[in-house]
Amino acid sequence: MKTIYLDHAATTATDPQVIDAMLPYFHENFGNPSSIYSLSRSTRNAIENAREILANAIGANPKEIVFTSGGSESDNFAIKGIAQALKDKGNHIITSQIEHHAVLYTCKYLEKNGYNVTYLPVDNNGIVKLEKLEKAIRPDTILITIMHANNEIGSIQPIRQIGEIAKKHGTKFHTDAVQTFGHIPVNVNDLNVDLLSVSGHKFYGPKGIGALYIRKGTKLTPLIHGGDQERRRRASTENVPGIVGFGKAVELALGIMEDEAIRQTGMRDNFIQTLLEKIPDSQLNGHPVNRLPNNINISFEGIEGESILLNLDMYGIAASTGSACSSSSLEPSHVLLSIGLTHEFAHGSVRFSLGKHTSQGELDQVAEVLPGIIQKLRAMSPRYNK
Amino acid sequence: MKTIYLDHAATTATDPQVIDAMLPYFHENFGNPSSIYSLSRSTRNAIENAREILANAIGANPKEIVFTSGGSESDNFAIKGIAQALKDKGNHIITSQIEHHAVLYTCKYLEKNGYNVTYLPVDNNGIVKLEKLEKAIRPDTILITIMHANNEIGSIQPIRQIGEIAKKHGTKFHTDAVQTFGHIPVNVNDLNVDLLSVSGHKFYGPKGIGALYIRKGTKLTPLIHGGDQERRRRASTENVPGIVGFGKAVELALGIMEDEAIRQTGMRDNFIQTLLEKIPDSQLNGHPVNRLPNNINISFEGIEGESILLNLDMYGIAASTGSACSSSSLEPSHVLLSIGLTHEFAHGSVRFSLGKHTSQGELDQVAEVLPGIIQKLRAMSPRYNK
Amino acid sequence: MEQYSEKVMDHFSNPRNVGTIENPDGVGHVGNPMCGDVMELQIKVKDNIIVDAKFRTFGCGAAIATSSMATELVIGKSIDDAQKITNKVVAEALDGLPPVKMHCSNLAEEALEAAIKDYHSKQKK
Amino acid sequence: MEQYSEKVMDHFSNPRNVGTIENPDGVGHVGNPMCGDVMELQIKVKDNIIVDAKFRTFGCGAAIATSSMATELVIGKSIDDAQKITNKVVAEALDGLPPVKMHCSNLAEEALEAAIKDYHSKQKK
Ligand SMILES: Cc1ncc(COP(=O)(O)O)c(C=O)c1O
Ligand SMILES: Cc1ncc(COP(=O)(O)O)c(C=O)c1O
Repeated sequence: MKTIYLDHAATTATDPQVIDAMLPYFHENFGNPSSIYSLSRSTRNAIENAREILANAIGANPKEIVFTSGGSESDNFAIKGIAQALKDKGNHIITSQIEHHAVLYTCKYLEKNGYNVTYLPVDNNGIVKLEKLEKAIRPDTILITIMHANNEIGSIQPIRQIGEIAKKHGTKFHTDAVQTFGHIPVNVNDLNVDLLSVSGHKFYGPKGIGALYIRKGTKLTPLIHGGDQERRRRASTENVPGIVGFGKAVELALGIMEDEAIRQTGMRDNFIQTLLEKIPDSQLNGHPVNRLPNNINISFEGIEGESILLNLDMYGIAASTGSACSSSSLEPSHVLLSIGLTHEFAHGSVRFSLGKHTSQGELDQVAEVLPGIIQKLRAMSPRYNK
Repeated sequence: MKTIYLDHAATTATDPQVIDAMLPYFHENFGNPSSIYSLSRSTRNAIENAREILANAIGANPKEIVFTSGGSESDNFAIKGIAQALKDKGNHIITSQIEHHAVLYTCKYLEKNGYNVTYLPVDNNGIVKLEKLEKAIRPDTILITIMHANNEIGSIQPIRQIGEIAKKHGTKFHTDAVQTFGHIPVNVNDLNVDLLSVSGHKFYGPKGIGALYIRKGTKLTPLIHGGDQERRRRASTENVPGIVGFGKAVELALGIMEDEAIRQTGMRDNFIQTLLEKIPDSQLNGHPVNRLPNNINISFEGIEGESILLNLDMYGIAASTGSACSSSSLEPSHVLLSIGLTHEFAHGSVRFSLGKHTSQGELDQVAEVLPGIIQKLRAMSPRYNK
Repeated sequence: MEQYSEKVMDHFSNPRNVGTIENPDGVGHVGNPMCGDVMELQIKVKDNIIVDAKFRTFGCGAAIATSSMATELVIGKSIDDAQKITNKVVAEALDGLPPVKMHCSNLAEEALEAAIKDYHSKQKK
Repeated sequence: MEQYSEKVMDHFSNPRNVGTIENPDGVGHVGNPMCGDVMELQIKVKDNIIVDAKFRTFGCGAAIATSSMATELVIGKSIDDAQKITNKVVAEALDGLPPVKMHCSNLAEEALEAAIKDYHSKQKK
């Protein structure tokens, strides 16, 4: 049975072209980029080439890019780095209630260490309200961190406007663009951000590699101290194959981005309509229009998400309930609760996220089997008696 | 011209067998290990298999292993993690003056944040004195961090005895085993350590992957907050190919370790003797016997290390002056100064580090060309007038 | 998450004794949609022996599988013996549960307890 | 570290004018082994023109290359013109230096200054 993979928001398969680009940097060109001998020239150049590709892609200068081990490190680095560097200026941070755990738990950690954090509520579509944000800014606010698009419900935030507000108040602004970069346009100047996190494995790059954009002039304390790598902002021998693969993945993603966004948006809206029509007592979560082209998140009354996933898995369909990393948690998704769902509805949500290889035929198959699964589970649920 | 690579302490080429082991986890088995569907079973199992390999190798339980992005992250995680977790118990840390920058600069950072750090001196062979260590322990000492073997001069510390002292005083003990693991025996129980850092690319594994051993019952605050990965101790989608490659590299390293240690020690001592005989006014740095099998560090009076390296490079010989990551720094190596070298002698040091493919013939070639290089540079040096 | 055992997956995908009983002798309704787990267990008792049991469950794979297994375990048992069925017994009968899912087996034990209690209270009337 | 230019590598591997001059008219000795850079520059002057220059340097690749280039630049120049040779001029003549090595070009400028000063002071005697 061929898998129908609809969990691209959790991770993507590394593109074969990306693997090909990486391969020479494991064994042939393996020199430590910091070394002085000629052997290391190729690795050093390869890193700088990847840095330039990313910089060009987001409208930055290569010097403003630091490679990290992934989206989580980038988020931790940005938030803890600003908190530490600007602690004499203030100790207040603003974020939203629907951030990824890499942001949320970093903020909770800082709260235990003398920082104050405002967790902005969102509306029913999962969008931060600009007036509330502006009201929350205080003289001691040192950082605003609001994600570009949400990983569970796909809602896209008005980052550009938030950035304008941040600028007006002289506050640093970080956005977690892990779900958007490579899928929709991301330009640090259009978005008015000072810091921006990305992660390779979300757009067919390798796992374990990410980057943080740090606008020139932004003081940031390192998260990983040590050697002089990355202009002294992130120590450790560089993951050369990972960085090269990241660069290649950026190149490939930008090449198809526009077309894919259109194609996936079409399939997405069609799929949503089909499911809502075929399955009673179901609802779409997240913004109907300002949402990631590949994100579909639907709640089904009276049943629980994991049991839907397990049933889908028997048909070879891979989907998720909210964020993959919290699938071992018992709490329903904080994102779904924040947009006003009851606990029960929040427990009954499934996320389908499309990718560049997703075909209409695959979605048709899912639309074929899902209603039966929902019906079967509802038949054995004491919470669904219609 | 074939390169004679004598900088294995900086990094090693990923073994082709390691690459082969990794390859299936980029594209075929790419599922997010945290996901619930069957697609992810193979990645989850692969990670746990690698974890078990490392645990067995160091006498630990797999639950005590956390994968990281490298040696630097492991060091930062261990030291900052203990500092944060035990801050109510005390704020004093003991380390040595010859630690890797990943430890040293992490300690300097903590000093700026209310912690007290004792930097123990070492003797002329680069060995920490146990009496000094024991005297330095205070009621508020929460951590001792002493490296297993030094990356520049190869001196091996009496870790087992330091661990006994730490135990006696109820102090947590971390060791940076980045240079030893895979090269000489490393067992967490023999060494009496609570925390131990390793890095994949130092023993023919991939770059960008490492691990931290955390003894059961050791409270440690995460460095990277976020998702539930690694039993909530290190967030981020796992670098599956990296982890798999790490496991394979451990397997391969252990298989040849004993034989290689003997072979390299023989070549090392022979090479040292030859160089000291052939080149006047040169001296060995580091302990003559308790040193890494692959480490040769020699100072040449009256000339500067980088100019030696550049000359060696013209013959296709790759070596380093001290730690690779500080080659862009102007300061001479803190390690060489700590063992009592003058600035001038410290500037004139070269490290040759052998590997599993290093042959006697290669070393003979180096011994052939090096005296001429030294002579040429001394002839143009105002600091050498013999 | 750790893998579910084959037995869990079997009971999850082909749950035994799903549904309701007409005029049940005991009903247990436990759990809480807040936590994502609700279980309803109905039993039919004859001569102190549980002759039939049916369940309905809102919950994850483990919750559904333990519900199904619990009904299999109780059918044919005396009320006294049924009361000895703990969450551990149910989990073991399923060849174990992933650590994060162990709490789900409580649901079955609690539902059984509640159903027997309900049965006793109805008998007294 | 950034790569050295081809010119730097050329002057490093084939340094021009290495050595000392018998009875030099001016000697500059600058730098400090603490920093890893020491340079000695000797000049021979005839009719206010630098007719010969020789150097010895303890230092990195950039230090040696800038020393070599500096001697090439001064030979044939008048003392006045030689004084106009700044560190920037030397670095540019080498097609630039990596940022972390820019300080090495100061060495050559300073040595030149010191040698000319020494020459002037000797003239006064
Ligand atoms: C002793 C020691 N500790 C830590 C590190 C850092 O390891 P990595 O470069 O993998 O972060 C190194 C090597 O660079 C090392 O030699
Ligand atoms: C919005 C968002 N931020 C951060 C992350 C963390 O990225 P990574 O798993 O690469 O650390 C993810 C995905 O896991 C994400 O979706």
